[in-house]
Amino acid sequence: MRAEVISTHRGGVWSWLFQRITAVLLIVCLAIHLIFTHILNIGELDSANVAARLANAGLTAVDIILLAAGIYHALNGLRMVLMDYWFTSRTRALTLTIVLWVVGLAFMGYGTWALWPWIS
Amino acid sequence: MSAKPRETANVGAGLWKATGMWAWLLFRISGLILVLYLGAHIIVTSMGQFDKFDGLMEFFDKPVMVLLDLALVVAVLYHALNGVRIILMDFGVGIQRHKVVFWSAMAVVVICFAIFAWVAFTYIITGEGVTS
Amino acid sequence: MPDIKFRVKRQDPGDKKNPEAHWEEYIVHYEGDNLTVLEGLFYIQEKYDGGLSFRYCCRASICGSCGMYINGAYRLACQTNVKHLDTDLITVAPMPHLPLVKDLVVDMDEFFAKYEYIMPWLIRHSSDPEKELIQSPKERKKIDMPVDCILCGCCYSSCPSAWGEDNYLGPAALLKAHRFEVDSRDEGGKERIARWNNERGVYRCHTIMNCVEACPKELNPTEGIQWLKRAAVRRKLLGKAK
Amino acid sequence: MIHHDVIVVGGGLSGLRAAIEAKRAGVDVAILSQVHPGRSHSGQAQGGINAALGNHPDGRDDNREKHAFDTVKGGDFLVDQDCAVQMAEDAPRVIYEMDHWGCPFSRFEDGTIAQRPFGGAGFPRCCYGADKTGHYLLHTLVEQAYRLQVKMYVEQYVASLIVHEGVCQGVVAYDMIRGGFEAFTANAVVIATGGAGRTYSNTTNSLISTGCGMFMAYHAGVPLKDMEFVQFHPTGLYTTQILMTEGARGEGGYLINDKGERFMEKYAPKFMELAPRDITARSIQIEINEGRGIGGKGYVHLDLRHLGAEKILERLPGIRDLAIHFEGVDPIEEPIPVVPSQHYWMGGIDTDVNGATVMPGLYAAGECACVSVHGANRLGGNSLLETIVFGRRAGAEVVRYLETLTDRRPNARSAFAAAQMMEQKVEELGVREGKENAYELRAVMTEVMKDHFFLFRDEAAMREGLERLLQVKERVKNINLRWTGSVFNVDMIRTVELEGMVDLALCVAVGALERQESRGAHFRTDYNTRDDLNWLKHTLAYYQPDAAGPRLDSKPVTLGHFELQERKY
Ligand SMILES: Cc1cc2nc3c(=O)[nH]c(=O)nc-3n(C[C@H](O)[C@H](O)[C@H](O)COP(=O)(O)OP(=O)(O)OC[C@H]3O[C@@H](n4cnc5c(N)ncnc54)[C@H](O)[C@@H]3O)c2cc1C
Ligand code: HEM
Ligand code: SF4
Ligand code: F3S
Ligand code: FES
Repeated sequence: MRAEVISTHRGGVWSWLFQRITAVLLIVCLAIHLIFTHILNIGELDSANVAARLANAGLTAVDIILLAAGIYHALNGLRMVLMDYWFTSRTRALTLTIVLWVVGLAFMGYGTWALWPWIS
Repeated sequence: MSAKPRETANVGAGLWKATGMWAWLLFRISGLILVLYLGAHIIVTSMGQFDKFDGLMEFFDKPVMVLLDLALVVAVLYHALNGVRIILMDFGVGIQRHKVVFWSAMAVVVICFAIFAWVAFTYIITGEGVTS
Repeated sequence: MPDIKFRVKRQDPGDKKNPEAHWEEYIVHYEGDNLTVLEGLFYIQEKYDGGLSFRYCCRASICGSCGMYINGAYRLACQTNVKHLDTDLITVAPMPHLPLVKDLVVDMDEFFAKYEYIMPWLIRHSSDPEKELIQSPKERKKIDMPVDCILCGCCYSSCPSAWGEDNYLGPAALLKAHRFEVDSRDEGGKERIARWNNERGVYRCHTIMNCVEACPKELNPTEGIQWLKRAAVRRKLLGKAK
Repeated sequence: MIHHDVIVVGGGLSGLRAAIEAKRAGVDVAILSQVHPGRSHSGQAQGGINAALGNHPDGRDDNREKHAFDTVKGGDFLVDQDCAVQMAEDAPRVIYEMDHWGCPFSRFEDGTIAQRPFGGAGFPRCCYGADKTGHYLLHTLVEQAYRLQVKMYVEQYVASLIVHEGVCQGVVAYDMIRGGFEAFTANAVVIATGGAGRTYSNTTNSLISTGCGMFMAYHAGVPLKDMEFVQFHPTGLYTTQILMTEGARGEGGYLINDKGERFMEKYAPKFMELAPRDITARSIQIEINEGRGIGGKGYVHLDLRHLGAEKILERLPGIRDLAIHFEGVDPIEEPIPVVPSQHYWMGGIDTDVNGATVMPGLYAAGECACVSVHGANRLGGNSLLETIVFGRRAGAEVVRYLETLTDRRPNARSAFAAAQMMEQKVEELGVREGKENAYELRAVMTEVMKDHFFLFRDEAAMREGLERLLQVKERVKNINLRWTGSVFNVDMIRTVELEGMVDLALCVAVGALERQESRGAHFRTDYNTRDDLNWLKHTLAYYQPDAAGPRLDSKPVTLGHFELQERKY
């Protein structure tokens, strides 16, 4: 019976929960980010402008949270989608998860590195 | 017979006519678009490291790009508000009347989008931001 | 008295000569002002084609045999009065996205395998009292909705998460899990939770709501599934079983 | 060929309960059922199941003795009293067991199982789960069967018994999903295939209640008991005969005629609407026959409106749905048009109190069996009880029987031959030259039963009916099968069934003609009183392969617990 395939899967509550938590973080931080970066500064985005904004510690924190939450949410979301289609078995799902974690951490590092010169 | 013509069994909407189905499909698509965008966004932002940032920004300030930006805003808004609906349902809110909640969320999408569009078109037409 | 046209999707995969799906049309004649789709199918079987296969049993919308895709929606054939479809063309197809046996009969083996998999029975560890287990009306009310499920499979067929080669447990099985998890008499939290609290269980539900739309008993499997998700979180964070 | 120690035919309440009992004793048991067990006819039962639990405030004085007495009196004293006592005795225990297994009974405020008044009972003793009691009970047992890993062969239509030297050794079944006949051998077979309501055209029964088990046993030489006693329920929906449970009256519903009278006053002043079913059904029919049906038509009203929306929604939600979907009437706003309809088969395979038949290795339980706890008229809520009590007893008895066996190897040759015979039979049906149409004949038969063997019976009408049935039996031989495909051949099943159903109909007809008295559900206008001197006995019908009808015999009724008395309500 194919139903038995399911029995190899365990857990999932954390990824589900963090998807929600990051979503809530995202909606708050994204609103701030969009308003400050895009609405208020439309057409005037340049490095000076961004630097000025990021000099504000609060807004920097927002961007860092945004980065972390965004990456987690995006990649976990991607994982959820992919697990519906091909990554159904336990082994495939596990491989996918590991790969995505690596990609995620890499992006996180890269993104922080990218933000660094603005902040310092 | 005293029988009044009456709606019988639950005559659900059927597969491709159901609101929830489209809501989910669009949600999934918008999510994927956002994933791609996020990747691009991080890379673009990192250009600050290579002193290409301002050049890129000028490129993005072109009206065409602003229109594309608007499309992105739709995706974000849709995803965000439908996401809120989903989180509400996770708390057990609105499961009985998910369609009502969905359309309310869509109304918020439209309102937010109108604001964004106003800002954007002001810029496209006048070349200036609303705040400046 | 009135005539009505039935368009029925026919397919006999075992028929060497014509294994493909095709539509056939029949005129069904009836008297009085009531004809259910199931009666129409019997009429076709009796008058035109004895080879038409479909499931039936109670003809009173309680056994769950006759779930079909009628005029583009999930319905129980026995519960659907043609008069209420407001059309003179009735299209009848088997429930989509399930393996076909013949004509309107689909293979439900996997549906029941998944049902069995989530341990749909009351699990008890303490010894039973001499009399009944006390359950207040308030506690009983919590299972009002899920106990009415007739296992017709409409929701399972309608759920995109369960389509294809996916092993998603599906709304019906999860609703059953909910039915027992909320039952005040059940003590099986520990055993059962691993069955549904996983990536092929509740987390594969993306709250698409097709199941709610499809259920001919007007149940709400999503409500049960969401309850389970919350229960899992509660258990993880607070260590509380119920 | 597949072998199991015990094969249970039928996945209704009785079959499941028997299988569970045997399985719990460690026996290898398999269920064969025409539909998934969870779809069995039992799931349609609405009202409730009787047991003297004494949970109801008005029922504190209730006890098992009184339950047994009500049963015996309700059955017009044709009940085997020791069996009725046994059933009432077992009742509370099996109900508590169902509760421990998770059956979602409705509850009283104090958390005990809720009970409601039911027809013919002196106390409110009918345990219920809203108006879907059968559905809840059935699903509970299905769940237990899954838990115990009872092997279930689903969608296997059992067509005949394998009998070797007078001992039952298995069954032959048609695999509806894969096609073809297969022999299932066993050391014991329990038949639990339910009633034969579909021999009547106006029945509340499900479409598969065709009495397969009864005629299989009958054809194998086992006698059928008390077949002339067929219960007619007072309240089936006017157009579809879908049941409106007795619980609707138990909750306080009225029966109203065209003049707006609660006419039950005339017929059962004390019990009113809650008189036993035979009496209530006849009263309704008299009203209709005398022109007091609503608008002069053939139905009366079941009025629930005064109960109020809240009570209807809580206690009778299923009834409301059925009335809306199938009759277009919302009981909260309108009265429901109802007619008496065939409902229950009191007769059946003759068994003892443990489900054993005269044939070694063959057992029966549930509606297809006649232990005789219902006698001439079953009380509402007693048949669900019967299925569980006697299913359990049959399961236990089978285990005892297996222990007595020394040779456990069934005869393979007999089994093979039996399967081959079925195959040939169907093949022959397909190539037969006949021009009769199975559906037409079925319609004729069911109409005859409705017209001639319904609530009121008399010699002349029944003779005519019998004549017509014999004609049908003759014509059945010329049926040819129109579709011979192997997978899910409903056409074939319905054709094969018909032959047996005609035999059952003949048992009813012959038995009813023979019994010159009125007792319970069997009411003759030409002999309208009970005659204990000549007729306080069970009828037995034996199959005669060479004759059209059955050979009748009789058997005494077991008395000894309760005095005979006139039946007044
Ligand atoms: C509408 C309605 C309401 C009722 N309400 C009540 C009530 O409130 N209270 C009460 O006490 N009683 C009630 N009854 C009566 C009661 O439901 C039945 O008597 C009882 O359910 C019979 O159960 P069973 O197990 O004997 O058979 P069933 O439930 O009829 O089961 C028969 C089983 O046998 C199988 N089967 C049949 N033929 C074959 C074959 N040839 N091969 C393989 N399998 C076969 C079927 O698939 C099925 O699984 C009601 C009956 C009806 C019709
Ligand atoms: C703005 C606030 C956001 C909210 C409230 C939000 C909310 C959610 C929620 C609740 C889910 C889970 C859906 C489920 O479990 O079925 C989800 C999934 C997802 N999100 Fe977001 N999200 C937001 C922003 C984003 C962003 C910025 C991205 C991309 C970078 C993104 C990408 C995704 C993806 C790919 C999925 C998976 C979609 C699917 O399974 O169909 N989301 N989102
Ligand atoms: S939840 Fe509804 S649709 Fe799904 S199996 Fe149960 S009754 Fe059918
Ligand atoms: S359709 Fe499927 S995804 Fe969830 S809400 Fe229903 S189970
Ligand atoms: S035949 Fe039972 S639900 Fe339709």
